[in-house]
Amino acid sequence: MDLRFTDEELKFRDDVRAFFKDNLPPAIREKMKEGRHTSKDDLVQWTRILNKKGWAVSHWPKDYGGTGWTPVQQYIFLDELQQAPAPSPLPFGVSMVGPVIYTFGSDAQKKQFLPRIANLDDWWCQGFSEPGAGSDLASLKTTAKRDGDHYVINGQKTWTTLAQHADWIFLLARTDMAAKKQEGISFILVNMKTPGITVRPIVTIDGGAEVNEVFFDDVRVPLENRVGEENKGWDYAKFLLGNERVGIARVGVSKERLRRIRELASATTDHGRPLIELPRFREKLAAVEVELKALEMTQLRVVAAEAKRAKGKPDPASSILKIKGSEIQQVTTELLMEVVGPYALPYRQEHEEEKGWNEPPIGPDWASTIAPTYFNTRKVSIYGGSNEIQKNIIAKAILGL
Amino acid sequence: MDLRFTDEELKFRDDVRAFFKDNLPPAIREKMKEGRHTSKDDLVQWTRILNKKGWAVSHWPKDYGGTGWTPVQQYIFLDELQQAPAPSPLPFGVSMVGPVIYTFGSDAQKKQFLPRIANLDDWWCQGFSEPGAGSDLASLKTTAKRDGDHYVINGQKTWTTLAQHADWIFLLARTDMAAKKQEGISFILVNMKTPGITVRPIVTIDGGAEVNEVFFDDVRVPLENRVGEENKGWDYAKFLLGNERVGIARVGVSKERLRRIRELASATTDHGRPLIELPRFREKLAAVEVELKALEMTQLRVVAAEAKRAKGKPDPASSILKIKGSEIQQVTTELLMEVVGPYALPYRQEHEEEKGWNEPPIGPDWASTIAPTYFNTRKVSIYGGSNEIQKNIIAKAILGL
Amino acid sequence: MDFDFTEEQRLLKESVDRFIADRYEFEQRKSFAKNESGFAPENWKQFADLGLLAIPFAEEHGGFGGGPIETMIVMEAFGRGLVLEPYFSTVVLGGGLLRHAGSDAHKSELIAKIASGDLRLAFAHGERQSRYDLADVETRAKKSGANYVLEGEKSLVLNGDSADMLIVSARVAGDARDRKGIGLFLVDSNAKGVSRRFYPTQDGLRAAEISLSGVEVPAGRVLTEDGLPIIERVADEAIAALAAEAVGAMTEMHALTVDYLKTRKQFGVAIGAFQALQHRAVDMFVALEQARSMAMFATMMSAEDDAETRSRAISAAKVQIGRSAKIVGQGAIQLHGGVGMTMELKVGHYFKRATMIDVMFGDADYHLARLAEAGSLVA
Amino acid sequence: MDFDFTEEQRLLKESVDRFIADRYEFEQRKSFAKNESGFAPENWKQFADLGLLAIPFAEEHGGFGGGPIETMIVMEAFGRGLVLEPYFSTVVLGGGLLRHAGSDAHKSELIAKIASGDLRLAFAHGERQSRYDLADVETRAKKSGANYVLEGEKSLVLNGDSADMLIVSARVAGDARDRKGIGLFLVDSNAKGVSRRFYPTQDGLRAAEISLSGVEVPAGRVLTEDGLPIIERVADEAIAALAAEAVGAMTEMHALTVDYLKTRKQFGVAIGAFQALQHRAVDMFVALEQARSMAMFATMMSAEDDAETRSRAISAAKVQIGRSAKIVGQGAIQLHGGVGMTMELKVGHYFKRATMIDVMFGDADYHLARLAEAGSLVA
Repeated sequence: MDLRFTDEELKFRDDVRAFFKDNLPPAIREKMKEGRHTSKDDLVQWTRILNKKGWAVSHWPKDYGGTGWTPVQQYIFLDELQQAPAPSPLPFGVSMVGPVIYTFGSDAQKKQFLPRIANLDDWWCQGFSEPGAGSDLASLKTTAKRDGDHYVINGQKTWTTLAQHADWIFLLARTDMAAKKQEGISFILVNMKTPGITVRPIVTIDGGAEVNEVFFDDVRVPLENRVGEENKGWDYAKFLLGNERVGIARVGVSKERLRRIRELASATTDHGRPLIELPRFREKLAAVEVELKALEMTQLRVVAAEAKRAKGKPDPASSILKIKGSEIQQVTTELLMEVVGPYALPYRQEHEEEKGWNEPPIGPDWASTIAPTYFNTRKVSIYGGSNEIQKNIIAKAILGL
Repeated sequence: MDLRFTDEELKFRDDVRAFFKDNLPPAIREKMKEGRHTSKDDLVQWTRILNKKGWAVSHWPKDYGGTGWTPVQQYIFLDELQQAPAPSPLPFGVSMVGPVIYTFGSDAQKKQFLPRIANLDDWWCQGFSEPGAGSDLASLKTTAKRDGDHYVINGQKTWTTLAQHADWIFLLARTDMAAKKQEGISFILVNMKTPGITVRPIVTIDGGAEVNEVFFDDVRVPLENRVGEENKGWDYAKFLLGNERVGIARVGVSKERLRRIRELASATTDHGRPLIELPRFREKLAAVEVELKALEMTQLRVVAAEAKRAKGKPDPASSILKIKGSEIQQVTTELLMEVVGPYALPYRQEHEEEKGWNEPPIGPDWASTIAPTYFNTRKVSIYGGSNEIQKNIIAKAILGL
Repeated sequence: MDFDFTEEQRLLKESVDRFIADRYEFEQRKSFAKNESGFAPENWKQFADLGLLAIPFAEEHGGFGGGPIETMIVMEAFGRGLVLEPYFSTVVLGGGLLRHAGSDAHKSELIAKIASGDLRLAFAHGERQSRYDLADVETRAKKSGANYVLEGEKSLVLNGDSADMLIVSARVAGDARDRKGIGLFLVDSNAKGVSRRFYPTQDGLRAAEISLSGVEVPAGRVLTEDGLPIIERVADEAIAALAAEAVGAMTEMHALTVDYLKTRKQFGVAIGAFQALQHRAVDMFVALEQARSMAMFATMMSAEDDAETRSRAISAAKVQIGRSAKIVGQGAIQLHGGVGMTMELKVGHYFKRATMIDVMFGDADYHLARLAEAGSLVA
Repeated sequence: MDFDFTEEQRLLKESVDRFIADRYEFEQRKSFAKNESGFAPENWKQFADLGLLAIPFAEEHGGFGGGPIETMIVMEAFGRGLVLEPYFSTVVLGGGLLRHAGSDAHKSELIAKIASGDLRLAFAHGERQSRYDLADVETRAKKSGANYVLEGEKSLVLNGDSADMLIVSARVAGDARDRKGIGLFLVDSNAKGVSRRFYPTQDGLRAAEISLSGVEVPAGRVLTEDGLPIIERVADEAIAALAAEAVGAMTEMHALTVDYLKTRKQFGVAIGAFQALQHRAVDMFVALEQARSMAMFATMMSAEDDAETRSRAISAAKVQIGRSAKIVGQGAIQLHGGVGMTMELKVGHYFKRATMIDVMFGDADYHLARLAEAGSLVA
């Protein structure tokens, strides 16, 4: 047992860090630091930089463009990426549909889609959630009825993140209406330009419109766009959700956030004294750092255990990462609220700047994203299996209750 | 609406406070302050002082020795009593069996028992809980079978507080073995000197032995010791438990405790500086004071509402008092642990002093009760309906879930 | 001790509650928010008709003669309705300063206009550097003959956009953070030298950055030359009012959540059947009732003359309100799940408002520190 | 990075685990506790036979050549067994001081005796006024020819009753709380001028108050004349060891609780069917795993030579252990209900031990303050 990084791992970390330092475009880094949304162009640009280096789909099998890194190296890569802070490659392609395609897809699908995912030539979005389903994903109602060599899809998906930019959507639809809940579902790839698809943005409490409803009205999709067998889609979905755990704790994001809090609290004064000098504030910060350090160690334990597990079987311990990771992310946004104080109040429309709006900010120039970040971060304990669901998983799968 | 005490109420408070100041024996006050257990003699002595003044059973109807005070006066009395700090009259007589007897008992029972309760001539204990029943009180197994003009009682009670001093026990026993769970139970008064009763102390984690198991082995009790109707005991028990709410929040106890924490933290130094001067410590204390002030206001709201409610119907809002009251009591014991620091360690056998043990204390002379108080106070979120049960009550009775 | 409302208070409550029920449905509110000003002038008129704008003023000046309890009744209802109109700025803040600092002449002139709905006020006090420190005023008021001339920048002036008149704090003496020498001045919003930049706030209300450059104030428009004790008193009254508003918002968030738990089905049952969710709803309820108690306490203590006692009590209330708002607000969003994150449900709007109330006049942490320094609440 | 034990570590773990399983059932432990000394001398013999008493010492001195990981393995198992024998005092504290401060001569003489079970040590350091400040030593060591003479009072000396030899800290120079001038001295427990008062601690262990009056220490019994850095280092190692012990205790508390939830029936079902109780058990589990991670972190960092880096890491671990112990311990008692409050179940004993570990070498609040002052953990 030696919990330190080996010399090789340290060298790897330095290389990764240096690459990010030299290659992450400063404008993107700035947006990430300030908690502003990156644009589609930003992500495309950055993904292509990574892809050129061979790092855009680092965790994929080597045959499909992966790196062959050890789990520890994957962890270091992600941690450094988040701390850079750089945007993560679009998960819907890289972490979700990509692995489904290379594991269950046809050769034609692999050939058509995988390289375009790695280079973000195709922007993917996820069509799982439906109104009224929530954590009970399998209660979905969207149907795909055969009509000759096509499926005809009808229904509605929701919480579809960044669908407004999407070229493709992968979705679950019922292909056997008579079957029981989890049976009779198929996994289908749909070109977003197909007639009959409507995307409607959902405005969230942070003022953003990152998520959407997607409506399907007699949308015709060739049968060959189904992945794997008909009516086996639930298995592929479970596989996909099991893969979603990578980086779920977002330790690097929280590290970067804590550094930023320290920086902003040094620049903010309370009765003439920098906030960072108040013992109570420092102790709150220290308390979060302790939780985060513990989480990082826990994550490394899960990573180490993962190396020994059967592939594709998610470790229920990763539910701990989701619970603690989201709690820590949320508490860091509360600390930011404490730092910004009354300047949480002014509301600045997203992208005002990009629309040519160039009046000076109200209060400190970093203030306008703080309250939206606090509001937006409430979602991290809801999506990807709410924390209540995670606790159910631990209770059942680990504690046997 | 005027949330201040009226001049009459203030006058009443001053009178009560003055009485306690002048009449509470200093040795008893000292024990209370230090969190030591009072003896049987202490409580008898103090109850008789109160009874002489007419205050031992203040909330009883005037006919049976009560005072006729308003709910606000009752609240003030209790608050001052707890802050004196003085022992509360033994609840098993005064708050539990007393009201059952004057409400449902026979004239003979009233005559025999009520005055002796008020003067603590009879020490009562409570025989409700049984091993394995816990919050599911009605699953009790003790039986009382008729044999001529007697019941013959067999079974076991547990968590019987201060049974070691008791002259009488009131208990629930099954008189109809065929009836359903809550039916077929009777409420019976049993003289503790009756042959067949065995009391066995249970040592708790604080080192104390306040609670006991009580075994009944063919214990013969005259039929006239049953209160009210046969097989209606569950109704009387519910009535009794509803009355148990008086002072459940123990606001006065926590006020007194907070004062003591402040006092001890002023006398304790950390790196040469009084603990009370550390901002983080002061803030923790202030945070508890805020919760306590809010609880006091909430309690007064419940008291005011109670004056308008039908008697004997417990207000489900009193579950808030139980939850918050116990949380605050527990957190004050954690603050005491922080104050005492390493001197929490030494263990001093209860009553060593009274046994003639007169070596000097280890560390500060107030230190030895702190850890036991912390351990012992874990019980307040368990007994009298655990906090989980209280939340179930609120969810059902108030929120309608 | 008496928790009952007087007959008059009961009638006031009924009339405000009816207004909220009839005029402030979520869809109606959306249409008010679309106005340039961010609220509905016709509602303001209605406030005047209902007598709400006259509440805290003495009858001799055309007021209703109400006190903190009446304000609490109105603000609690407004919290439930998420009212957009600048009542708080005009009546609670502006009205408070006028009551405590104004001369009879000021009152005679201005209160009638406020009551009739013809005058809206805003309190231009905060500055870029001041954070929550009420004494941190750098804006200067220099004597120039009989007049004062104001020079400086005011920030985060609530409803500074729609106010007809500003009450501006400025130093007649001393340096930033000195307790002495802060004057209060009545300034027309359109006066020469006043420039305003308007913007919306996170909770859908409005505020302004205000620049004062050579603004002349005649002697008759000076409320006081030593205003900090009055500012502190009005801030305490304002916190009590905000506490009531927060309780209104929390009450609705809690009710909406319990309702959602009863109607939303998952895995074939109403999600309110899950004990973990029930208990979280109970935690919210307990936090709400503790907040309600402290809002009442703040209401009662805001009339206390002893500044130290009053400020301790008010700080305690602000701590409780802030903490409860987190428990109730975060719980409401979590129990609603994804839909709670959208602007389509009212619950998120309440959450945002309750969050913004925390950062007004000092957040929970700020007041906890203030309370910790001030000594004990336990008498 | 490698979380696997070496083959030797695995064997060590097996042998300690077997000892705990075979020799430390709750009933057996009760019988050990009834001894005058509060533990079983035959277990101490067994520790010697198993090589546990030799673990951290270099092989050249007859040790096992183990490091912090081996200590962690033993202490974690001892935490699960609630071991009564004074291993921590003798091997971790005493052994640590000897390793870092002892001359070759000291080591040659003493380590063999420790390893064979013939010498037990205690660290007489704390004093009435010192609380958690390791530099707060008032006991004096005065030169008298070639000897030192010790004068002072030591308090809360863990296992000071059963130790054959004490390692005493005393000032050769400076005033209370000076960092310089704290010497470390080897003193026989029965030496002239040493008087000891024994007492049990809350967790069923033993400690002593020790009075030193004209105690002569020959030059050969001086470990160092500037011992604070070593004391701090050993305290850090001790905290890492206690963290492992606490994790052992928490592991058992959690397991007992989950087991209780599965077997205890109420309202006709196992209480583990209630979601609110399930989720609380999950909260305990999460806290336990976070503590386990930080105990590993502390183990790793306790070997760090840079004192600042080491002490930051150790403080962080102590904070996490203390907080987790509260969540796990209080949860365990609550979920057991009344029976958890009795000495009849093992769970309450674990709770008390975990609570006492928090007040040893600085509680969670103390270390949080220390960490907050020291700067950031996030590199």
